[in-house]
Amino acid sequence: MTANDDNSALARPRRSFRDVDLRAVAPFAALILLLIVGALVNPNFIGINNLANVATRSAFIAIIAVGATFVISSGDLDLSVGSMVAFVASLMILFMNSGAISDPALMLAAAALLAVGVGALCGLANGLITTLGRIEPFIVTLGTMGIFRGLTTWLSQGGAITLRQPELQAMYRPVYFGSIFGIPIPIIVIFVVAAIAAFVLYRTRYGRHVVAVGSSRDVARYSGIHVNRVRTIAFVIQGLCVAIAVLLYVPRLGSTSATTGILWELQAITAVVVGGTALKGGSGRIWGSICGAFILELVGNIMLLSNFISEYLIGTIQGSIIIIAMLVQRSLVRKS
Amino acid sequence: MTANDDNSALARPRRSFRDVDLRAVAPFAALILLLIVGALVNPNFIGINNLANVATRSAFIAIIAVGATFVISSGDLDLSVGSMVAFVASLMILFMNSGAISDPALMLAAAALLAVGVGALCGLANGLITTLGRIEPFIVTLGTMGIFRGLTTWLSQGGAITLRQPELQAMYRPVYFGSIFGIPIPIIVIFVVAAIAAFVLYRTRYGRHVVAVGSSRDVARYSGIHVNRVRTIAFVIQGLCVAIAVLLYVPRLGSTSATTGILWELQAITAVVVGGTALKGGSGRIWGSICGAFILELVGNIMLLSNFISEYLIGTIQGSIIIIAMLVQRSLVRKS
Amino acid sequence: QDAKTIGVSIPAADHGWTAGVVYHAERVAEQIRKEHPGAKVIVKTSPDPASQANAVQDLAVQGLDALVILPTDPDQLVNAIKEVKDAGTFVAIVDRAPSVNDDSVRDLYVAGNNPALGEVAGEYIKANTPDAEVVVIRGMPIPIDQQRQDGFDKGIAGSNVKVLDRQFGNWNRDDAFKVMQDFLTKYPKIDVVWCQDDDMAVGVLEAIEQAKRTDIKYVVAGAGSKDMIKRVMDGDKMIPVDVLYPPAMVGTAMELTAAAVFNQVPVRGTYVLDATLITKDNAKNYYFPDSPF
Amino acid sequence: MKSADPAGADVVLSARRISKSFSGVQVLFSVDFELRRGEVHALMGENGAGKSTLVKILSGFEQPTSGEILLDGVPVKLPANGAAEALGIVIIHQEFNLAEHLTVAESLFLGREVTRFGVLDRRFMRAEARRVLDMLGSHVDENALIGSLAVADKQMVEIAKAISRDARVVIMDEPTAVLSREETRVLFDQVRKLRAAGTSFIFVSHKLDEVMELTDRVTVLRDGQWVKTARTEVLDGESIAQLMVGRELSSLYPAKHEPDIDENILLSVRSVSTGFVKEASFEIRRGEIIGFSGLIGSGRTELMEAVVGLRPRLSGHVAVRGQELPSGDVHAAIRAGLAYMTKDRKHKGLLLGEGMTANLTLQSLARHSRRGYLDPASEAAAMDRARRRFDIRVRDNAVAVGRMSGGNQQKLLLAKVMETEPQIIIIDEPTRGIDVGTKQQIYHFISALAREGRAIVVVSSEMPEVIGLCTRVAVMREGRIAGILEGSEINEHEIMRYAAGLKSKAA
Ligand SMILES: Nc1ncnc2c1ncn2[C@@H]1O[C@H](COP(=O)(O)OP(=O)(O)OP(=O)(O)O)[C@@H](O)[C@H]1O
Ligand SMILES: Nc1ncnc2c1ncn2[C@@H]1O[C@H](COP(=O)(O)OP(=O)(O)OP(=O)(O)O)[C@@H](O)[C@H]1O
Ligand SMILES: O[C@@H]1[C@@H](O)[C@H](O)OC[C@H]1O
Ligand SMILES: [Mg+2]
Ligand SMILES: [Mg+2]
Repeated sequence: MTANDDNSALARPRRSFRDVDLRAVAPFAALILLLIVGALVNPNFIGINNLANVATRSAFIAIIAVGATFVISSGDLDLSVGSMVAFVASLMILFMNSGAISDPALMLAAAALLAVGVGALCGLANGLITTLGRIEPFIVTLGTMGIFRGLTTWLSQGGAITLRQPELQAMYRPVYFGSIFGIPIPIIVIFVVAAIAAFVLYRTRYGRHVVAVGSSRDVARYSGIHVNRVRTIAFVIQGLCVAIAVLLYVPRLGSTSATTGILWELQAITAVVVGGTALKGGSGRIWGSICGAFILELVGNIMLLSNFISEYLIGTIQGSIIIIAMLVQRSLVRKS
Repeated sequence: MTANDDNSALARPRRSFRDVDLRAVAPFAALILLLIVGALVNPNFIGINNLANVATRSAFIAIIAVGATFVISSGDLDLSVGSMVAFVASLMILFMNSGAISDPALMLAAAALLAVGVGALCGLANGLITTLGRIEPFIVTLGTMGIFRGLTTWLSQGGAITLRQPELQAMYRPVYFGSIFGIPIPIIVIFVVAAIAAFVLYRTRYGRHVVAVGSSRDVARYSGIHVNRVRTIAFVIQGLCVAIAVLLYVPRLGSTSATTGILWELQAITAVVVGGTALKGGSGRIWGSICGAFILELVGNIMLLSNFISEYLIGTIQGSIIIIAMLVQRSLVRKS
Repeated sequence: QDAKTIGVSIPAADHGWTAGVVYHAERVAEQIRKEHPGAKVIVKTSPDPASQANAVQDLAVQGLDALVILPTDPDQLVNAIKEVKDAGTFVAIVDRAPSVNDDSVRDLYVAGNNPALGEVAGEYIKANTPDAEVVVIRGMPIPIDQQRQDGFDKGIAGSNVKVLDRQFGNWNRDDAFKVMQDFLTKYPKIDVVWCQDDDMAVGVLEAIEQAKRTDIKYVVAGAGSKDMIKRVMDGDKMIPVDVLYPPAMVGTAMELTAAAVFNQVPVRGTYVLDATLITKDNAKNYYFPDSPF
Repeated sequence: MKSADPAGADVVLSARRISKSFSGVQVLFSVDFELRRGEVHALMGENGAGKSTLVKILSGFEQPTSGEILLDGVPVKLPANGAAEALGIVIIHQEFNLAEHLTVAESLFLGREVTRFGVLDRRFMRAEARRVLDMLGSHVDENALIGSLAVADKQMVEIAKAISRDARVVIMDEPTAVLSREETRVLFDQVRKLRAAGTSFIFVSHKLDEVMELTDRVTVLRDGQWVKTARTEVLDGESIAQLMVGRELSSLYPAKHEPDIDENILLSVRSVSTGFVKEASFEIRRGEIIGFSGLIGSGRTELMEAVVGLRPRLSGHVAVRGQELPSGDVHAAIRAGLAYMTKDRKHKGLLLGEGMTANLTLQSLARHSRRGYLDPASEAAAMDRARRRFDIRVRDNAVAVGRMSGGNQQKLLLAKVMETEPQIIIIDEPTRGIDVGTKQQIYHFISALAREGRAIVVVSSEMPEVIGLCTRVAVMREGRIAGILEGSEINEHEIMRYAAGLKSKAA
């Protein structure tokens, strides 16, 4: 799973600033290209409403991808995020249904806290098993993927878990559907989360350590970095991001089921990679990941808005677009 | 996605021969452990019939995992294998249904040839896009996963593609259900494929180059190895293995649809990793991968034969078992 | 005498309807065990066709007297079922029928009526909104979904009802939400939504509400989940009806099978449950608040 | 012994007016160079002068921006990626070029595996590998994984790989930087043997004595320009150094300062054992510089890693200022002011894909944090300081560290460790690949640190360095400290006797 740009980076004589910039810009170029394609496909596409819808619903993957950027930069991988969403959301709704706290605002706050706590714990579990057990993160998180999914199925007895209190529902709904100064709240959350994450990754010691651990475990260790701690915290950050995504997810449909979040892990990883972060670790592009999540959601949206694609071939076209988007990015970077 | 054993290997003063051996043996130890657990769970488990069933049905994943071992050893990854199975199988059945050749034996041979050809071409496409396009294999094969899956849905017009000619069906059936000297044919195929693969990987120049390329692209290139060619061929080998799996799959279910092979890529990769191959490339354990596929299938079988686990919790138990199996392996290797 | 084994193989609970299947299978299994002490009823779920084929094999290994199976994808399971049948085991297929569905593969077939599910929905729309422009959210690309589409087309045949678009929603709420959002962007005027599954209706309704669109007159879903039946019962304008496709059918099949195995009652052939149209009037007969579905 | 004067002998490989730029930054300026049949030609110059770049061009690994290469007098475009081997040109890269997952034997034959009927002839390749290694006096196990080898052993594998090729031209880019005297001697014997048979060598080194001993001619580069080519006989160490640096060098080593006998003991190591190291004890006082000498694989690195907690110790005690350090806890050591500089800069020292500043401050980020976030200005200031102090020269400040010249990487690594301002510093091969001019600076720097009251352990395979710098020298042999020498005992002869096991005393 060595990245290719690794290859190309070393094959090329020297990575100049211009390169670095273009690399960061490339996903955004692909995004703009898609916007143009979309506008050609359907005039409604470029409407504020549609774009706001797309950006809003990309929130889950975008926020999860922010966490995944940490995990991947530090050289690991987390396949469990999709089931983690389902698990955390189920617990959160069950708690709200329990009626343990009668004041709805208090209850909501407590439930949010619970979600965040459970998310962090799930991430911690992934991190500790991976680092202390010294098992490939792929396997660990594939295992916990099954574990979280199973627990969710069990909690829901296979069915849906639906938020029952109408006041709670009413109070909570705007968190997904509401907007502030005309900007949908989920979009604001995306940007706040990304800004904080970018700050942590680029401007703090911890962020530097993440990149160092991802580039070379040994160099990091010889530099006195607590490698396992850094890796574990990255998993915890991933868990926190999942929890934040859940906080936006639950008010949308007010319910979860055993299928919630299926394959989201692949989407999140794809967003991260499309955004320019290499899977082999050692570099992280938070804003790129956000851009990647937008791209994924846009591709789906364009498919649905286009009138000439058989519904059977959607997967085919979607796959092709993603590959083409990457080729465009690469050729941009190479031309520099 | 750096492996952890990397870490531990470098921390230890020197990797002795005993280590290397134990590493290779560890998955088999986990397998034996599972056999014991299974026997405790259900007395039917240890019956020849059941074990033969399990081994037989692990053929698909085992054979695909052999190909994946090449791709992973060379430092790449192929997520498209599951949809490739569906695509190749669909084309094969459609061809057989076309009645283009009237002699059933000839038809079968031609169809098999077609499957092998299509598989190789699919692999070639993955390889060329990855190497020439210089895109992360993760993204490329995620894209082709969508492409193959979509094409299958389109070929089947959303329904199933079913082998229609009864003589063909009758003639083909034994390829999965038959046995030679009492050994089910799929088991024989597993071993033949694995033996050939092991020969190629360990005893030929190409195999050496696969490992070198996976260990360090630069070193390989500086040693005059055609890195891109080696990588592409690994993808082609993966495609061939998928085709062989299809040759066994079609007589078993006699039909395909858009759901065929869903998530097999994850299973194949898991088998490879459980078998001791590191995801970051540079080492490949063919027999380990076979063992990994057996382990996965056994876990499922034990789940099915145990009658005291809630159906809802199966994912949870399965996930836990895989993690525990890996922990057992690790602790074995560490004790040495 | 009662020491018989019945194997029940069903899809894993991957959405509301299949969750209902699991629920009813477990419920009836318990019931049979109670009625026939010494009887063994083993319920197994599988996520996909290949693993269901394995499950069938594993059930057979335990020595079966009867197999009740709701195939994930029927054609892909025919061989596995035949294997069991050929060994002399009583076989009941539920819901999803293979292309060749005769007594060479099974003794008993119990199903909802998939073509009828589409047809009933189509006819309702034709009758109530004869000039409606309709968007369709399909399930997953498997045969029963196709059968429903064909049934629907038959139902609206000869009217002015026009299908604007069809897309897959995978019987999943989130996907249906997305698809509906995009339909709303794409079509300035939509009269009716047919989404043929109650889970998907949840997402559809949210998307409509968010867009504050008033042109959509109503949504026709299907299956008969307690939430949707409740809405019908309460007279929700958006969900005037629901088309029944009860997951409890698996229970029916198990009861019939038990009768065949334990009491040698000759149950053979095909039992197709009606795709009943649930309306405000009859809704309470189909409302089970304790079911997970 | 030198071979007969090769003047007039035919020229095998030559470079004419070679220039080279990397992304617009020029590093070679119209350089001429010629290599005659059967000569050993030294290529010298300061760190970053362009030696590695020139030899890469001469072996096809880089293409010149302008100028031409002649092989046997015929202009050629050398094929890339080591394919020039087919033309008889083999290079030992300054940075190792080995795949960690392969065994030694596999590495020796990588890209030119021997097969029989399409099947790898593993037995033959192993035997052949053994033969070449034996010829070089290397005890490396041909079945060992490269990843498990010590740096010096990897170097031997590289050398074996080159020697085993049937080459007309062998280019060696600092092959002896990590080798001890003994290994160097064996290597030189082989070189002389091959030279006698007509093979030509380009020998890049910063070790003047080796150049004087082995080579026939010397070419000196300075800042990417050709300065002079001359017969080695007519030069001496000082004149070469002067040509390289462009100024006269004062004495290499600063005056030694014995610490007071009653100075505090900063670090005490008692009976430390690891898998390989047995019962090692030593202590070091404030202001002291102690050397560690020994053959390759004598266990110096393993001991030091155990001391600083980078690997667990099986038994024994390590105390800093009387405070016991737990085993295997590198963070405790760092907190106690004990730092270690690795000799494996590529795998353990530097993040090759990152820039200089990120590497420099990696270990000392706390000092550049303000209220929890990093202060880029403070990092930049540190970088400026380090660049001046260690004379780090790059032509492009944004260059990835992996692209810097070997010597400049080494300086950066040293700077990185020093940034932590440790009280006790263990430096493993401090001047590996560093030019004479900078060496002098580094020696003075180390000596100044000691005078400030720090304690310094210098682990080095360069005997003159240990002798010139240290007031006490521990000699290790097969995992044990064979003896700790003081005063007049510190000379090459004595050290060799301990290292070779001819003499020992209880430590
Ligand atoms: N691939 C590259 N990309 C960018 N700059 C490079 C590259 N290779 C070399 N350089 C630069 O070229 C200059 C010359 O480096 P070179 O490695 O040839 O020096 P050197 O004489 O071998 O030094 P040393 O003695 O330290 O090994 C340095 O400034 C180095 O940073
Ligand atoms: N005879 C031997 N048996 C087993 N291992 C050995 C033997 N000789 C050396 N080693 C290994 O070599 C290592 C010692 O190398 P180390 O790097 O510590 O030595 P060094 O003195 O620093 O030499 P170098 O010049 O290579 O740095 C130990 O880890 C030990 O495992
Ligand atoms: O899974 C399907 C369900 O969602 C649909 O409503 O009815 C038939 C089932 O097979
Ligand atoms: Mg150099
Ligand atoms: Mg050493």
